[in-house]
Amino acid sequence: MKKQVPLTITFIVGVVLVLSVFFPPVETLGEDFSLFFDIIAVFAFFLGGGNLIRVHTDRISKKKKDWGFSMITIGGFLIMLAAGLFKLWNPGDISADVAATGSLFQLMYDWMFNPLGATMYSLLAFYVASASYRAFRAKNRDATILLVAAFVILLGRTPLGMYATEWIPESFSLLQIPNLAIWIMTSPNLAGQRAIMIGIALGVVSMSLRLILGVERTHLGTDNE
Amino acid sequence: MSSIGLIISFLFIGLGLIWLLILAIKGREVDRRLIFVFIGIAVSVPLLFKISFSEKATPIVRDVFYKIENLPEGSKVLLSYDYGPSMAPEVEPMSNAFVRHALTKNHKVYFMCLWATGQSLVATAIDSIVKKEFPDKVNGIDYVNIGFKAGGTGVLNVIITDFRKMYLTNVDGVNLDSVPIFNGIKSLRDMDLLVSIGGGFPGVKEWVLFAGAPGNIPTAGGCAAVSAPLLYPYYPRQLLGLLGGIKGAAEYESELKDVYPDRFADMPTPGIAMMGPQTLAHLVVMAFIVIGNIAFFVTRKKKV
Amino acid sequence: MDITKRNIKNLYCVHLIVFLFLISSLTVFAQTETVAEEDTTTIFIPQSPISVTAEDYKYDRGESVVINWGLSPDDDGSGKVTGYEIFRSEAEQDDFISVNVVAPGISTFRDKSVENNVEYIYGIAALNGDDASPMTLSEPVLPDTEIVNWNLLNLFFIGLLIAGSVIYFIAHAKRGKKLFIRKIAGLEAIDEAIGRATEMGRPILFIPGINDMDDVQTIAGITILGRVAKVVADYDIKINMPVARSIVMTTARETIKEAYVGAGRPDAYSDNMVRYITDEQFGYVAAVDGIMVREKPATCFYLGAFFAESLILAETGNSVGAIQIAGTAMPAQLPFFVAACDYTLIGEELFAASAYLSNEPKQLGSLKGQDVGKFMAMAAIALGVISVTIARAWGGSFFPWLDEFMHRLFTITN
Amino acid sequence: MDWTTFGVWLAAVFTLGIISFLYRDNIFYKLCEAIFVGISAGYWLITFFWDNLYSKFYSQVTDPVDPQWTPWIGFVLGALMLTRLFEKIGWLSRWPLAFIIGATAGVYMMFYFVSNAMLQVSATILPIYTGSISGAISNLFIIVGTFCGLIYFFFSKEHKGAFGGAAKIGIWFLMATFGASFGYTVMSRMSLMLGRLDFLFGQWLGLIK
Repeated sequence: MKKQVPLTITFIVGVVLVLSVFFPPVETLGEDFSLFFDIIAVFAFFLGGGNLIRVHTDRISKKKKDWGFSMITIGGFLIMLAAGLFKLWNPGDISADVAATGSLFQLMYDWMFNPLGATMYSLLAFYVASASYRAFRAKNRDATILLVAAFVILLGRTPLGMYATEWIPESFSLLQIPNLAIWIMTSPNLAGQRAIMIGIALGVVSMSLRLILGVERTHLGTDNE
Repeated sequence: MSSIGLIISFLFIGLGLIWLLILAIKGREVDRRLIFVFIGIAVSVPLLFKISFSEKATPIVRDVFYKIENLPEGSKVLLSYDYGPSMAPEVEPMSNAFVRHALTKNHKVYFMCLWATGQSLVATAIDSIVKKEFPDKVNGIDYVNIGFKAGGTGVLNVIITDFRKMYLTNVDGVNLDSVPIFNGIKSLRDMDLLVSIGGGFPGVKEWVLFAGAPGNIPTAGGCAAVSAPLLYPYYPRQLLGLLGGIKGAAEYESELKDVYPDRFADMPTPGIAMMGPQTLAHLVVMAFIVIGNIAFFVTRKKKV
Repeated sequence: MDITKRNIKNLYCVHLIVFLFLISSLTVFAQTETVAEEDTTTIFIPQSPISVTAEDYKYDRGESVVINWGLSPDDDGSGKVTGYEIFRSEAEQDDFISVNVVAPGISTFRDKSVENNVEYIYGIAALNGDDASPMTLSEPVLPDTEIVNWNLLNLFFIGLLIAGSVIYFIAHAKRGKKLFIRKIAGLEAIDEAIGRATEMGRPILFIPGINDMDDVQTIAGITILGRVAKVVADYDIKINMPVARSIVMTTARETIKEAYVGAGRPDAYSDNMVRYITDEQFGYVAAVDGIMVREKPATCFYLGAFFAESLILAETGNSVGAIQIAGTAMPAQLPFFVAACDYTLIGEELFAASAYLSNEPKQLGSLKGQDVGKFMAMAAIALGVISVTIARAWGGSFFPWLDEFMHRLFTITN
Repeated sequence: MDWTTFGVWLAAVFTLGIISFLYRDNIFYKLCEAIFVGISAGYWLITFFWDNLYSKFYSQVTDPVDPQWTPWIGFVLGALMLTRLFEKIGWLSRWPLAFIIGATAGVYMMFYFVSNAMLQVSATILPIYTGSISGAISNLFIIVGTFCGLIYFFFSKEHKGAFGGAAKIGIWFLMATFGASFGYTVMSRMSLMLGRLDFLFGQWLGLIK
């Protein structure tokens, strides 16, 4: 019984939203849903944020390994909360934009949040290199194609590609690396992308139907609590 | 300064790679942290010592360059700045190069933009390049800025038949009929070349679909690297050439320097400068792929 | 002191305003002069458009009106007409505002800026430069809401065909027909990967992507978690699941709990298996990277929606020697997973995974239904390619018609 | 020391702290990680609070002119989410979840079907006869590649014989796609690093201008 009600809700909501596309008076139901979702997400955050605090206070109270860092995490969380809720240092009053220039919230974003995030993102430059060293090896035919395509494109992104293949006559100009790189991007690459995208669409349709019809119900958890 | 840096970095990276190659041939594992060090050096040394490499224009860029180069003097070239500050680092070097090239060839340049954010960028270009580097060029005779009009593709739909239906005046408020450069110009069809810079919407694609193709007007473009693959399919028929990302800008700049070594000796080349670290980093990545494969084949042979 | 300063400023302001006023009146003068000048030149005023009809756009919520008109007799390609201007007024108000200008030769326009249930009248004027013909007016039109969008009939039928085949095979499977499903390498490897964690006595790390439950990829990741958790519960391996979204946290807990209850060991389950980190993409990645290097998981699963973090996670996982199984429907991230992970579920395979692993006839039936959908897509492409090629090369009447039909069939109007 | 200099130093220290992870896990990185997790969780809670709860719910339902009632649905569902905290009625939290799953399935099904299936199929309907050999070859590659790629994804038919051969070609196309996208992305990844180095060398150390 505890599973029947949720399955019915999923079924009704799913069917209504699929069909709403075809009926102009209700065609914006999907937008309403995202509004509801945004509000639900706030409530859920109390569970998530609560979990964050519980995990770290637990570490501190039990003096587990690295408990000092847990204190820093909780401290950062609370300072950011206070800065945003009470709009500390905000040049305007309480109705001002929370991220107004000069507010503590904005300063913490600029000096801490932003450089930390941007640097984490930039680590990709290093990982791209180490991944290509390890992965692009001619182990078999599939891997060789992967390797060759990547190498041609990489070569096309440097002046070397042009210098190396300039001598190829005009009638075979497709074989010049820069042209070859463009051709790979617009022809085989496009074909592969399309196959992946059409496949994904059908996968989503089938997955959605399984969910709506209640064939797939793993996410709903257990009946016997 | 630059050459010392170049020698040091090449020596360092080159010797390092050879050492890695020897390690690989001996079948030893290469610590990933070594790869990190190489990438770090390859990116930061060119940045610190301002090392750059001379680019060689690829056909798709060369087609744009020689279109502007081979048009008879006094041809009418329209530059549309269809981008904002966030895209500027990647495409501004292109628009600057276009302006310099067109004015050097004594073409008449018509500035406009389909993005509201493009207005200030056009103004900057006119102040910092046209007025400073081409002091003899006269506003209204050699170039004109008609600014921004809202409507995107709608603007193109109108000005392909009549400029004056959309633009009564230039940005200075002067009636187009009183602007000499607009004498005998009715619509986009009177232009000899359309160049759109910017990869968003509206951008190069819209210029091709709503102006270049229906009006049969030569159209070229410049765009950010992410949008280039979406535009390649229009080349070479509807789009006579395209500058994709900072690499395209660098190629154009170097072609400009090659053809006009004296005129543009001191020209700032942000595209080429930004490509320096990129090129070195790409070369290092490719070197690693080669070393990785040598290592793979050597160890496989040993196992057999 | 301050007051004097302000006074001086005010004075400047007054001067400025007077100055601007003078300048603007001068420009007005100048403009009237130009107009007077233009009067001496010959002005061509084109003839009005022949007839104007305005109709409610079908099918919408009364948000747009379609206007059609007959071209002005002067619009013969000679350039005497430079465009048409579309005006609109609420009926019985005679207060026309300009809606848009279109190029000559065009005789239709869709005005998307109207309000539902307000009656309008449209007027079209032919233009020649700054001069315009008198407007031709339309009958009043009332934008209205339609109940059914018949424009999407093609979407409805194709959708029905594909959804129908999926549902058919789900229903068909109920009667116990055995279906063949090919092996999917990444899924075959799951047992091996979990077994490895058992041998090594190290935990399993499960990342369901960084999107929330309102992304179907996250749901797919959670359903696979359900299958993985069953094996984990059976072997009593430690599973560690840091998540970036609160709703995903609660759902994942429920899912793992179910697996432990199913295995008959509900007491071995703990909420600590799933914990929330932060909603911030790279903050989450920083924490997960830390967890990886400190706990050294034997196996990492990345199943869900991923963005730039895909490669950061996969490379860090690789550096600690974990077996990695990834799956995502983000085309941009697939190359990185393919390069850095041991097995990758490519796009559609991610959604098929839970059905494949469940081994239930109904779920497997849905995969068969998907295949029928793919077959239909391929058939449509083949038919379309043949018709457009023949139409281009030889013309005739049937193939151009078929080409047009195929084109319409796959075009969504709105 | 003025505040801006302090901010730049702070940002520089954090930048170096994160980069140090490339060498190995260390106390410096742990510190950055702890701060990042804490402040970013706080940041998102604040953003949710003002953007979602305040703007999308509170100001909508208390609008003096035109108060909305629909946001209350979200509010009730959200409140049900919290029943999880109480053991007896915890099962009620599955209702909002069921709602989310149903709505996601419904919305995504139509969205993906239109943008990924219908549009991609119609974009692949290309003429093989284009008047130029290179155009014909390119189109042929796109059509054959899409076709074989789809065959690779077939689940209910064994990859054997001609079908298996086509699936094999499909994999080659997919591999070419992955290689090409990987190679093309390297440049944008490097520019991320350049951005950080530019900050370190330029804004922080003043080595480059």
